[in-house]
Amino acid sequence: MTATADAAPAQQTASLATVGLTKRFGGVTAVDGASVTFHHGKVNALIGPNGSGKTTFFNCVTGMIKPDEGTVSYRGADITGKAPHRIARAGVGRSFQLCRVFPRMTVMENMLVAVRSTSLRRQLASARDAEELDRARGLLARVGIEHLEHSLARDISYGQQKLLELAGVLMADPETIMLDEPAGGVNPALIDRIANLVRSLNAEGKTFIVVEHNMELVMGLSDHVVVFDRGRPICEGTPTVVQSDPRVLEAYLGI
Amino acid sequence: MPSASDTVSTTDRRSRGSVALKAVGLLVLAAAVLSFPSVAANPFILSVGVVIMSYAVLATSWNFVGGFTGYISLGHAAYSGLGGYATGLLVIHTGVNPWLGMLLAGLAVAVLAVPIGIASLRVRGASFVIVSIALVLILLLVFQSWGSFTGGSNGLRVPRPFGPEVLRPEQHERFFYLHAALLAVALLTWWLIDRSRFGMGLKAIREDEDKAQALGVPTFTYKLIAFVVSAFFTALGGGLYALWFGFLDPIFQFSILVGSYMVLMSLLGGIRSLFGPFLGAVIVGYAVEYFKNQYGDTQFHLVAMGLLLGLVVLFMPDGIIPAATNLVDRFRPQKTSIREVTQAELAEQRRTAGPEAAQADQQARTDDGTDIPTSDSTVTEGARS
Amino acid sequence: MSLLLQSLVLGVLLGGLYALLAAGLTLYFGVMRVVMIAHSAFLILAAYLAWWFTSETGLDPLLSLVLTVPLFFAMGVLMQRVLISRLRPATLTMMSVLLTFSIALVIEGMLGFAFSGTQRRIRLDYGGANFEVFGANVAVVKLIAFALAVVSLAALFLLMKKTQFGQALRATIQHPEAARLIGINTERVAGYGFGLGLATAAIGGTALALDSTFYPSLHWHWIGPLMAIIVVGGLGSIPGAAIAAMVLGMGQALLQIPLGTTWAQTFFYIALFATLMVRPQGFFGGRLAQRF
Amino acid sequence: MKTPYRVAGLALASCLALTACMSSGAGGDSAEDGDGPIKIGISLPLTGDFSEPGKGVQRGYEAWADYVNENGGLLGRDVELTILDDQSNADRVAADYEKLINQDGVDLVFGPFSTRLVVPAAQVAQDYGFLFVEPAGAAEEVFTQGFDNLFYAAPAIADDHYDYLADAIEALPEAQRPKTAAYAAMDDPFAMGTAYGLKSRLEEMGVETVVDEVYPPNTTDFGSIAAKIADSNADVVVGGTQYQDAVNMIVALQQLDYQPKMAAFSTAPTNPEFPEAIGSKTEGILSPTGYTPEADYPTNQEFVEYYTERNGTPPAEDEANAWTTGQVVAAAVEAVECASPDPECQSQLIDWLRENEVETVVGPLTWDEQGRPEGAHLIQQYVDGKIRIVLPEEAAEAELILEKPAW
Repeated sequence: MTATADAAPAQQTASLATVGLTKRFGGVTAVDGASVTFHHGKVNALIGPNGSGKTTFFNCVTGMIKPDEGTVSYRGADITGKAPHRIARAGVGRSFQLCRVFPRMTVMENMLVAVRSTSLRRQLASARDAEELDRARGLLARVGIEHLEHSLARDISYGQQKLLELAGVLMADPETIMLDEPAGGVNPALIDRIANLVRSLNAEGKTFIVVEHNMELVMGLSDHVVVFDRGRPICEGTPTVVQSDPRVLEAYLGI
Repeated sequence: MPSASDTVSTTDRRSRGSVALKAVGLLVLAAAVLSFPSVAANPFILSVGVVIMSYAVLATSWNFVGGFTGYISLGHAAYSGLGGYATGLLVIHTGVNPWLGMLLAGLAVAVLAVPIGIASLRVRGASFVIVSIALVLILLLVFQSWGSFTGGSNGLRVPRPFGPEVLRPEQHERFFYLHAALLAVALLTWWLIDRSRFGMGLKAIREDEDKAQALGVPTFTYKLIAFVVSAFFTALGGGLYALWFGFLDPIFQFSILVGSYMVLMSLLGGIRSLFGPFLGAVIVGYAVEYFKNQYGDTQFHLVAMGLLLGLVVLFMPDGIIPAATNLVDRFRPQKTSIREVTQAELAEQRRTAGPEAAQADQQARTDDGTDIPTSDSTVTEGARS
Repeated sequence: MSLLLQSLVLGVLLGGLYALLAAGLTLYFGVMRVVMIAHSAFLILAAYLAWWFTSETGLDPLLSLVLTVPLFFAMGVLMQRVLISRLRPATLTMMSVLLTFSIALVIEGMLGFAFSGTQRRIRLDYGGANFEVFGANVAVVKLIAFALAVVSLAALFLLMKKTQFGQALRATIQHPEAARLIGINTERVAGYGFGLGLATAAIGGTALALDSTFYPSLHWHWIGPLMAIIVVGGLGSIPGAAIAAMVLGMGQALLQIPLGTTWAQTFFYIALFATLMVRPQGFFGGRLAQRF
Repeated sequence: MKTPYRVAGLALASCLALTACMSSGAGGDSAEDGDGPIKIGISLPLTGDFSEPGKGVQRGYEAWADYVNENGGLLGRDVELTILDDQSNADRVAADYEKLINQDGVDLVFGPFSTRLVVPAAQVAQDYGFLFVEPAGAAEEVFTQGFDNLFYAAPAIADDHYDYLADAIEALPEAQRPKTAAYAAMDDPFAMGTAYGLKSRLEEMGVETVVDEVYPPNTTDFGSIAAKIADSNADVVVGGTQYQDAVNMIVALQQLDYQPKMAAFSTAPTNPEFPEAIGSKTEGILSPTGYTPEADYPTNQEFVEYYTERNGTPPAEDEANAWTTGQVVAAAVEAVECASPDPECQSQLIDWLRENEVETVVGPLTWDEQGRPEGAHLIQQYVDGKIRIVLPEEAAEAELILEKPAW
């Protein structure tokens, strides 16, 4: 991974960071005092066995769920408990586990949902202005589904929906993109394609935080890996460091 | 489908053709509506026309919230009733010009809709429906009991906006055009929202609220605005009806059945279509008259309405217009088909777009086969790793 | 003072009936995320069946429960299987409202068709019977209705707490996906949950028929207060619904003294609005309301 | 969204065509009348909340039409009723009269049932210049709306229903008069009118009002209202009731062991099912009525005989009011010798009724400027298990019981 030269100093600064984040559901503590820092300008990965609280953590960070304790900050600003759309407009885009698109809207309409500015005039103007359409077509072309522009999102294949979701997130022009299991349920060829997209976007300065199960993908893609178990990080570092950590093996193999 | 080389111009050609088509369609529709009073055989038919236009206004107004956001309100009679009463009371107590009174009433109801919207839209789904029904019931109680102000169960006579020299058939005709004008304004507003970014956000809320919010859509604010706009137009519709009908009785104004008619009409015509509620209003309004003629003095109309609503919900939740559109499209050359772009064209396109995309193209074709259910049904974690 | 006591007694008796009916309504929501508008229409249907049973056989209306409870249970299971489960999950909450609304209309229309719009009342020999407790009169019929409600609620509670089916039901209410993962057939549980809900409507309707008149369109006046109760109690929470029902029922009875009947009825709706403004997840209930 | 315009347009066009067809058959053929039947248009609540009394009115109208036709018709022509169902809905009732007048081309209209429906219906009739005689809009509010075509075909408006009872109480020595009274009335113009009419009379006499409750028409639980009345222990209880609310209230009062000295309820006690419904504890209950089959007005006996033979049961108040409506309109028609929608004819009918007295089954009727009848209701009471007329004395079948036995 080569970041652009001028982004180099920023690589050491925090992107999203949590301190003591905790979320309980009834008697179950899904996230248990997690303090995690993701690095700006890098591809960060969050891994962990099933039920280790990754998705809950993810949802707390993006504002979908209100954490019970702890703080979340983005680029130094506190965003704990803020509404998802505020976090989104602060520059954090996200995809969903199992991929969510707007099924009865066309691919192009899916692209036009993202809100970059809430100025009244902009909101009341036509959604289909030329500039916006061009941007959308450019992004669709980049993920390789521009030929589906007029199809309903529910009519395209699952893989294409995944690509559409990513392109839709990019429409908001986020500086940080959180992907929840981008490789889940798709074939190996598409995984490669998504990996390539992540790499090239990262090269343009986008920060990534990827929750993933697919070890191969994670190890090949990430600069920084955080391993989750029982609702908290147990280890972090470069892929090589993490791979050789005994705690990780224990957590994964249940020894 | 635009080919790779002239995307912009083909799109233009397509839209120009469709604009012309739409313009003709719109003119025909407008002509049909405007000529109705002269076609109507007698004042009764004309009065049925007024009622249907009133239904159309109410259903279209309902559709600002129901169609855009997918939040089903069973209690929109609350806003039409409030609009009617507010208009009547303003005219009676302040002597204000009736048309101004109607507008003021609409604004007042819109203001009132803000706290109601906040209470009912803060939580998703079920609470909204519950509040919508509760609101009708509470307003019925209040307007019935507060006799000194609202006329209570005696009802409220609303003075006529036109003098006694304007005979009843003439009144019907004027109110038919007034309703048509209000409908046109509501439709225009709906259309403007539909094409705006705001509208895109609302439709995204209807499809997947979490996802919309994650893309930066301020969902609560958007829903609230749509709701207030809807209440405003519904109140205007109620006010106009009150001025025409001239008598308000709380039992019939704040009736859940009236609200459910709005839902049935919109749903039947198609809540995602501009003219869906209008079409639904025409069909239901006509059917109501027909059933009453045929099955006169039985409770059959309730059963019929219940069955119709149930069937629409189960088998045609998108309504007639989308269903008909699909049918029409099927008999047409498949101009919007995905397949029309040849592989050669695509490859060409990709080459110009860069090596990364070309590579992606290969995979796009391979993964066309992967067909994982895309509904919100839950695939559990076990499938991976 | 005696008026206060009398109103309190009436409020408790009324609250018990509300509790039973609201328990059913909140149960549907729990297992299916369905707002069952037709609940009170079934209530009136049960009342009519009890009346019809009594006028045909001359037997006590309470005996009609032997027939109506299993019948309603079966109807509930059938309704869930045949109708509700057809709806797309994404739009389930909204579309189920419309579907159950249409069922309510059909029931109302059919009742009007079969029994006309005339108000009916079961005439009981013990209809006016009463006894005195600490200066307050307790009507025998109201006490019977209350006892029915208490017994049914207790049975429901035991079923939920002690049986395997009850555990499956609770698991489905709390976390349907997790319940599926541990091997619970949530579809079937939801069907039975629906059946149970309708069975409470059968009991509630019979209890209602003991001491008041009913007519086909009466259900509209029940559904409002019942929905207010389940929101205040927290959607999906049966104990919450029961407690809220008691509190609101007694509140209504007491408020009637200074405010009169009409304004006292608005109490339910004011409680509903206040709950949604202050604590949308309800006062006694779970976290379900947050998301639905 | 490409085709909706055309779809909607097409649908609208086809509807227009259908409408045109629907309307072409009927309508507008009343101009050349003279020998055809006289068509009378009526809208009644045959379904919905008012369907029970609505059907009673329907039976009365139909019996009247049959009777007229069997006896030579009106102006030598048969009468033909067109009865539409308004579903107890105010919007519908207006549409019905609109249809009757414009499309069905009726010559005359008769009124619907219930105050709630009379006002919107009367408006339509007034706008088309039709005479509007109605059998059931008794509330004072009906007559203050400025209608100049409206006549109520019954002896008295709601507020005056208890006049004879009030007179009787006033005639008592001071010491024997009741001291306190409790009122509970349904929130309905008619029901409230009756109770408040008596209330204002009693208050003038110095009877203290200790409870004054108004309940919504949908109320079925009367526990709390009964608790208030019982707690007040009022000497008199007055119910402004329709039917079932009276039954529910009486049972609730019995449940609380409240024993008033006098109990008066409107409408319900005159219903034949009433004693059955409250378990025969009816003794002493008072009720005003505008009609009794026993009355010896000239045409009444014939009405009762004809009706009983036709329907198997003697007529009740609703049937009688419908019949009375027919009699009133018929009298006007015979007098001015016209029956057509022509405004000239209709205004002659209206003018004639303003000036003249009509002999009916509920007694001779005259009206004031607003159409209020200027008579009074009889007072009935359950005496020895049967409902009897007790006031006024000249019509009494039994003696008024002043001290109501326990129920």
